[in-house]
Amino acid sequence: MSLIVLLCVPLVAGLLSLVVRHVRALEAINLLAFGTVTFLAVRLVGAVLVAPGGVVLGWGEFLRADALSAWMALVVGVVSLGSSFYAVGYFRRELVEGQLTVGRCREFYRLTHFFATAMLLVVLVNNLGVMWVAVEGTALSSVLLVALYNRKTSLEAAWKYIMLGGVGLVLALFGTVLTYAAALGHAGGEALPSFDWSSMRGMASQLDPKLMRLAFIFLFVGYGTKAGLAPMHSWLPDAHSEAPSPTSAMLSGVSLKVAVYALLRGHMLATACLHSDFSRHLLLGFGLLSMIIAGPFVLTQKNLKRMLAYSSLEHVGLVCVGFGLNTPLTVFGALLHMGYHALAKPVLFFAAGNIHQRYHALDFRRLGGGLGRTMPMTALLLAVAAVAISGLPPFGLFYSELTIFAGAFVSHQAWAGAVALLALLVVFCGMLKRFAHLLLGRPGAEISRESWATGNVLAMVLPLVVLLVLSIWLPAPARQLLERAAGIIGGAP
Amino acid sequence: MDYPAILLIVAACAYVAGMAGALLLRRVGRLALSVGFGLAAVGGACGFLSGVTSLATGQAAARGAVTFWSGPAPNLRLVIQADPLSCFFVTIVSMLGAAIAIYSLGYSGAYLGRKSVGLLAALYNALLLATTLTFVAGNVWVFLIAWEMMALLAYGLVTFEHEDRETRGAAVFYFIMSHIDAVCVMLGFLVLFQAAGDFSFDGLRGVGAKLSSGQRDTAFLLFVVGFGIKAGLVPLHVWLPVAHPVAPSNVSALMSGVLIKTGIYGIARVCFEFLGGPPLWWGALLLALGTVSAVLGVLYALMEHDLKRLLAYHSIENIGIIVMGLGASLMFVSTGHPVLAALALAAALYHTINHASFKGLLFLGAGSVLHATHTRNMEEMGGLVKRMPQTAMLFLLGAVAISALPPLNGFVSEWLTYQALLQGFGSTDSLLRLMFPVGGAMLALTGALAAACFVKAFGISFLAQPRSQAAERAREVPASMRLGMALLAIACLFLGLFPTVFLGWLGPVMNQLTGEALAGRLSLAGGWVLAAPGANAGSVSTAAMTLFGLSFLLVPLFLRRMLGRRAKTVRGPTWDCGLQGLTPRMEYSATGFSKPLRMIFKALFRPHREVQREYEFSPYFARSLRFESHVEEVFEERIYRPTRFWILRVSRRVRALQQGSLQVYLLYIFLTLLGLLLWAV
Amino acid sequence: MNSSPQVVDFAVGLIPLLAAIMLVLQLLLLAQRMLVTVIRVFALQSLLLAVIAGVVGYTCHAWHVTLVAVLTVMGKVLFLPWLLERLIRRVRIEQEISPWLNMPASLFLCGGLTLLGYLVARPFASAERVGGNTLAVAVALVLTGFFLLINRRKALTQVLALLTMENGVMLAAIAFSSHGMPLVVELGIFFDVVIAVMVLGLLVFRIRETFASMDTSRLNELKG
Amino acid sequence: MFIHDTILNRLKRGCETMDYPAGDAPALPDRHGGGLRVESARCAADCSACVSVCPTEAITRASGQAVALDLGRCLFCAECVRACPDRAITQTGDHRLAARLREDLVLGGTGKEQVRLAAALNERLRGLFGRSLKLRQVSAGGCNACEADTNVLGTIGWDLGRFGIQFVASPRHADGLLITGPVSKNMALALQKTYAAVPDPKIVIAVGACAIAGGPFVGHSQVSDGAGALVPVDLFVPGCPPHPLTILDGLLRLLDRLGGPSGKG
Amino acid sequence: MNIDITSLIAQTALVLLLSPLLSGLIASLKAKLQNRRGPRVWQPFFDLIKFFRKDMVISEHASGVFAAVPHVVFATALMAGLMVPLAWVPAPLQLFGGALALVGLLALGRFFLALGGLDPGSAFGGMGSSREMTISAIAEPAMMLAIFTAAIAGGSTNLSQIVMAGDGHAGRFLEPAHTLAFSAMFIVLLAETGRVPVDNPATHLELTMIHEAMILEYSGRYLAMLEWAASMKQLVLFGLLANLFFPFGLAPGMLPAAVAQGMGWLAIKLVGLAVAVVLVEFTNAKLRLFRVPDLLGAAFVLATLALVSLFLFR
Repeated sequence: MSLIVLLCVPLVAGLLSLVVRHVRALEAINLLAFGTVTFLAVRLVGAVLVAPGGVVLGWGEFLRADALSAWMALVVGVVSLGSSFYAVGYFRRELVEGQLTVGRCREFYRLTHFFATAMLLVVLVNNLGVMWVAVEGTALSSVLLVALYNRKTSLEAAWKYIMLGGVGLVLALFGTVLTYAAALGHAGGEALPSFDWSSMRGMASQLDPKLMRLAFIFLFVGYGTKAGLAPMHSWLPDAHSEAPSPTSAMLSGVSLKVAVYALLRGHMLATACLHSDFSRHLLLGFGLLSMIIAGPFVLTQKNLKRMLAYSSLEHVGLVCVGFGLNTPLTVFGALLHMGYHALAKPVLFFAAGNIHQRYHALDFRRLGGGLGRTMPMTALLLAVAAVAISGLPPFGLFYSELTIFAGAFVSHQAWAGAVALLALLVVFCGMLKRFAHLLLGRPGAEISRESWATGNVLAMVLPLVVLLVLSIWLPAPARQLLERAAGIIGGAP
Repeated sequence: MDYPAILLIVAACAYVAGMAGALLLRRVGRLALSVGFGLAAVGGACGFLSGVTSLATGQAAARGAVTFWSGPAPNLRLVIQADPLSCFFVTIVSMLGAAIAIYSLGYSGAYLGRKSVGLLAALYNALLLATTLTFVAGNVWVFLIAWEMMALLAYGLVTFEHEDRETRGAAVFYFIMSHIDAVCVMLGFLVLFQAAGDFSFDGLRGVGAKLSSGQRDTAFLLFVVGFGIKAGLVPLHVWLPVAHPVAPSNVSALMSGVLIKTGIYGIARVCFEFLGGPPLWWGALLLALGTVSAVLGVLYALMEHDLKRLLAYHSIENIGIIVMGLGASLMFVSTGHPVLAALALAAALYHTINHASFKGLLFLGAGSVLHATHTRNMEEMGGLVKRMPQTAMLFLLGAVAISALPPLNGFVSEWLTYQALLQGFGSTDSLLRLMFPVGGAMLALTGALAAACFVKAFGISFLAQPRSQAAERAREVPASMRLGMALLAIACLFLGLFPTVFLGWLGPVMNQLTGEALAGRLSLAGGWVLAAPGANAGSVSTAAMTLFGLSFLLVPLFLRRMLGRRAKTVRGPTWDCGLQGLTPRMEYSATGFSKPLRMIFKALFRPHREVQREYEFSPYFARSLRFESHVEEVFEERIYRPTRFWILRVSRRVRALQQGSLQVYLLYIFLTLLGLLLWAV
Repeated sequence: MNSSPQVVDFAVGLIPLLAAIMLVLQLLLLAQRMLVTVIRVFALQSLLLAVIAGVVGYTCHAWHVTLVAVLTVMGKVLFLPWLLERLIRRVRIEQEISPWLNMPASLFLCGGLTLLGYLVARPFASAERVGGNTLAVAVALVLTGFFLLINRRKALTQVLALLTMENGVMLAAIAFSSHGMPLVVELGIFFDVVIAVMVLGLLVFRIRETFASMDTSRLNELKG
Repeated sequence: MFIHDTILNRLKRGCETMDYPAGDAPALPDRHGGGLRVESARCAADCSACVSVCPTEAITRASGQAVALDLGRCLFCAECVRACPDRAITQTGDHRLAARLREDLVLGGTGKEQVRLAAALNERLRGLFGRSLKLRQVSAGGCNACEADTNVLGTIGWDLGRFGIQFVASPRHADGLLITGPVSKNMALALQKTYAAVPDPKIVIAVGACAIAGGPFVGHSQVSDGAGALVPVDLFVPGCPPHPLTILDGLLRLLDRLGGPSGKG
Repeated sequence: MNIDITSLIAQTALVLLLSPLLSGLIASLKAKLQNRRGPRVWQPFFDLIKFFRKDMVISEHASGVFAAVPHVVFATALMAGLMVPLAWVPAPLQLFGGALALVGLLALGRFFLALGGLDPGSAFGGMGSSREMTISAIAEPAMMLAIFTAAIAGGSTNLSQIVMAGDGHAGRFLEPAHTLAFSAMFIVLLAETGRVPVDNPATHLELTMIHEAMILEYSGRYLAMLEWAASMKQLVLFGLLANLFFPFGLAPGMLPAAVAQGMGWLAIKLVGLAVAVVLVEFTNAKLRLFRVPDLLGAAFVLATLALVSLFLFR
């Protein structure tokens, strides 16, 4: 029952926002919707831990939430809540400065709801086909968000986003069809009872290995493009830097991870069916490739948001490496890393949004230095978030990274851990150099005093506080959830 | 009850309170200053007492690990283990922390109007806490967390005066190098973790035996690189003379005195405890690295005329000496001579605390000079001894100590190192034993060059006439700064005159690392004389030297009473061959002083000098003359700059991957798909 | 209504033929310059797909496959082409500019891709329910559609290339299972395609507004 | 082998220092007529033949008074000896010319026919410098003749070192100044500064006519007519330049090293 | 503490009185070789006494350090004197310092002497200090290696111990290690005491001085203390060289007869060394400053060979 409610809340909010015209009301709907979504997600986590067999079913077999999807739902809820808080202040100032028309703001609020609904559908649906439809839904709803500003660059970004995403999803569809075909091979010609992931997972060993292998390749390239893995990542920096900040926070924070979730479903089937490291090696290889490619781009980056986008590319790469190594320790680390990254990255994008609104530029040369002097609060939060994202101790990312590397070394895949660690180091150096010269020193351009909307403060301070708390004290249920999710990915049913 | 443990907890609480207090009161500059640094001093004092009592009473050896908190990751637990080695290093960090905190009460007054002093005090407290945590870490998690926090906080402090670009650049370079060494150390521990399966130090103890020799050597090399960068061993030292001078002086004192010692702590902990029986070449490598660092460190220091850069290079030299001791000790452990190993280790550890005290004193001295004259350039100083007598005397005491001259502590630790190197000659029969005496000779060269360098540093900065307006107007620094320096001076005197006392306290540490406590074998005649172990080996007593030295002064006094009763003293101009009179510009400058050595070591320095002459009709009647000479920093020019250049060049080349055309991006996906299809089918 | 064996094998024989025609249409698309004809060729291809679906539905008494066929006709043959042509009329552009790879080279490459399609599909011949090598044609359609997407520079042509790839995938779906995929999946896919085309149309229109041309090679400001 | 032969040669030659204060003094060269002896009694009443012929007006004869020959200004050119009709001024061939007081150098008065030999230093100074006297040589614009002759004393023949007398580089180490040259305007300040730089108790020795009274440049605007104008002089050694024997005799007499057995103490 | 008071006082007196005598001896020997009678052997005593009775002129720019320097230099030189076994073994302060302490004390004296040179602010003092520190820095490794060779042969850094160990077999100094170490130490001796090939003590040219330049500004009793300390340092090094490499003839205890014999042997050795030094001075001119490192480099090579030969031939 709770799954349907969880899905319907954002859907209804979306439909409602189609009708409502007043921006203030839209903001309220937005906050309310995502507040309830997060609350329901937390309840879902509780329900999953208690539920028999660790699975909560909804609407018959159609919706299914195991530990992994509950964790993803929670991440979706938190990031959407954060960006909605920030969106309030952000869009009010955009309207005041005339950067956007009221119509565009309405468009933002409406599309965000559909974007969130699609993402929740991806994580909660049981049927692989419908999961593909949901991922397609996320793509469609977010492309117009990217093109919100309707400038030359945002249209270019949107077009590339939809074209590359479209191609990826067509290949993913082909993969899904092939998976279905692999299952058909067993069922003797008549229609398969259900294309649900749980049943597929059950009879995975009887799937046709050759077909499954081909299917996983298409699934990997398809969902890999949506997840922004290395050679297919070209749309990521453009889309994340051109989208309005709340959207790029959601894109970077959670939409990449949702695509990785979809990829994981395929990976679990392939591992169960092929009993070989085929899919694991793909994940590991492309994950490392993403981390290595992110390095040079961050080192010589000229634009703040593009640098944050490449940082997301690197973190997704690390998560894939974690899943690619496929030992309980590394998978636990990867899941934990997803959560921490989802808390830290949005704050960076919100800060970038503030800077963009104040300086009307994102190019480091034009921003100059002395941000600490002109926008002290944003500078402080940016600094703290930067420390968190580069994996320095007080914040959780350091623990999750070290867990992944420890798992790599124990499972005698030391070289993978070493390469990943060096890639992290390169990105760290690039980001440190940029942030140091941005935050410190004497301010270049003359900027008006910084004015603070309550929404902004909440959106930026709250996630960091939560991150710090979670870094120090991980509540027992959360740990149990992650262990069970790791079990699911690792191989237990 | 275990008093040292309580004191340690009190110290930690003091630091946290200091940090919080300084941050809360940061609006009220002076209050934040006194609260922050006051509590830091209290914390330091408690830490010092805890370290000393636990070493002296031997409680440290008995104490086990204590688990406080378990974090999100599976085996992440906060484990604190104050064994003798940790207590020794906690003593150092606390002693220096307290002295510098008192000094900072006066020093950071200069920042009151300009900068947020509360932030400085808070970061200072946090850095002390992180460093103490690094030393008492019980498992790899806590060690790495504290290690990275230390690097982050030190970065915050180094970039405190971030107005000028050079400071920011230096701070970024420092943080990158710190992070590189953190990565190396992490990789090293991960290699160990492979065999140990558990992150706690107890689990890791002696795990080297379980590793294959290839893995053990990789782990060792990773640790040497990682801790080498932090300590500032020569090929990896380039960040030190860049970062320390730009930091506020009290911070650079703390960094030079303690932060680079975390590298030494790491090497000691890993090589002696975790990696099991070391092969001979490990010790030889450390000894060689130490020797090279010592000689090159002091040679480059000689060429500096920026006071703080000079002291930073000297940190490299002294670290070299410490690592020589460690290297020798490792060689003795591998050839099975525990007594000699303990002696070499005692020399190294004793030099660690000595260096912390006199280097801290010298940096605080340099800070006082900077506070009074607002310049670090020795060419613009001079005549400060008459304007800042106490600071000058304290700086002189530090200079004598660092040049390893008899009555003070530098001499004692180098004497111990010499004894270890000398007796090492007979310890093995492989050709490597020649390294000991040659190392001794290089140590002698280093000591003499250090003496030359500090004659220059003290002579040119403090003596003769002031060479600039700033030096002319210099006034003595406030009392708290002098008190801070005086504390360190007292430490130098105590460590110098009564070495046997502290060496006795080092017993448990040596017992922990080399299994031989040398209890009492180092002191003769009731602790007045320091003796090397072994039958009628050499012995020295700085206290007796001082006493006899003073008594010998009676001879000239007696002769003056006898012969020169009516002799009076007249003050007259310095003898100037009858010219109009000596002007300050005619005095010997720092560059001039080091000129002979620059000529002798020309091959290393490759000096470039440039004279620009402005004249109307004939070059011999120049209107103005500009002379500029600089020394080439080999490692920076030959290794670091090209690496940086090539990395950025390749990155720019890779950027071309994302040059905007949608077709190319689609082609990437297409090729990936084709590649996978061909590979998989 | 039980169909006699002849009818069944007649139908079975018909499907590969139709698939082959779809592939030919695809190659035709490659050579096309006029946008309007490109849309019509796509409509024809979708019609063929619908016919195949209808034949399979009829022969195997799978009512939901026929429903899909009907939907395909309504959507891809009628509605989408109408929508795109309306767009062309408002934007008043007709000509496709020179592609990235000249004609003979691209044709040769498409031949190669078709070959690769057959190579990939060969081991699964046994798994096919319908017709000899419809799976091979489907894979070929997808790969050539992909190449077409890369080759063309006009925004609208890229949309159509994407849709042909989607046709290829639907063909594969039909090829594998005489009963097609579960209805909810089919419907989901169909509606997604429709919404996708509408969104793409909107974007093409906006690009045409701001860039005064549909040439996507102009879109290269975001670098590095 | 080079070193071997040199050492053998040196050993063969033995000690070549003269044994002067013990033995007899080396003979003066014939050109050097030694000291002057002025017997004013033998001068004719108004004869002033010698006054006009003296290049540095060393000889003065006020009307009705005895002739006065100032040895300090005399260049020992012996013109007056030749010019004096009745041999009132004669060369005595005596090398002992150094005098402690400026007045002792003025000959001609009754009882002052010849230079009054220099007296030794007072008890305290002799006690101090008796066996160790370090001098700082100041050449105040001289023509280097007196410097050369002072230098000769350092050679192995004269060997000033054996008496404990030594020339040092820094005035701080010195016990006295040995001044040569007429103290030109440029060197006046230098001389005063050098004098100030020497620690007390110190002595000053003026060697040569220039140092005593300006020598051939007496009265010139750029010259301050000898060291006496600037610093208190303890010993005057007349001559232009004075023979090394005269300088040595002056020095030894000053330190009272001449009387008793050779080089006592 | 078991210090032999009589040996302490005796050796103090011996060092204080013997050192000026040694300088006087060297000066008169040099004079004899120059075929002149030269100053009496007691001349340094007269100079010292005179300087003690004279006033002092101190530069106005000089600070407290200027006044402290002579005391430190004097005390360290005398202390070093008491650590070296001269006429009898063991040396009075041998418990409180061995070879390394001796090197350290001499270094401390040199450190303060250099500061004294810099304090008045005259260019000569600065030049002297800079050159003195450079030369001693280059000489230090050679000296340390030579001492190491003797210490390794004798088994300890305690000088008395080395001498006693070496006393047994007279043929010891014929071994290659010892001859090489002796020659290296002899070159270092020339550099440390500022004899001709490195530095000319009797020169008047301030620009060529090294040791003298630093004490240009000193006068009166400070100058006396510095001169005395310089000659004591010379005696220490001569004694070290003599007894370390020719360890025979030292009186075992404080019996008057043995002491007299010891003094005799000491005199012979010192005169021998003095003659050697004077011969070197007599046959060499002063080296250019930048040729001195080559000379000291040669000393370092000799010392290394000594060390290696100790290892090879034993």
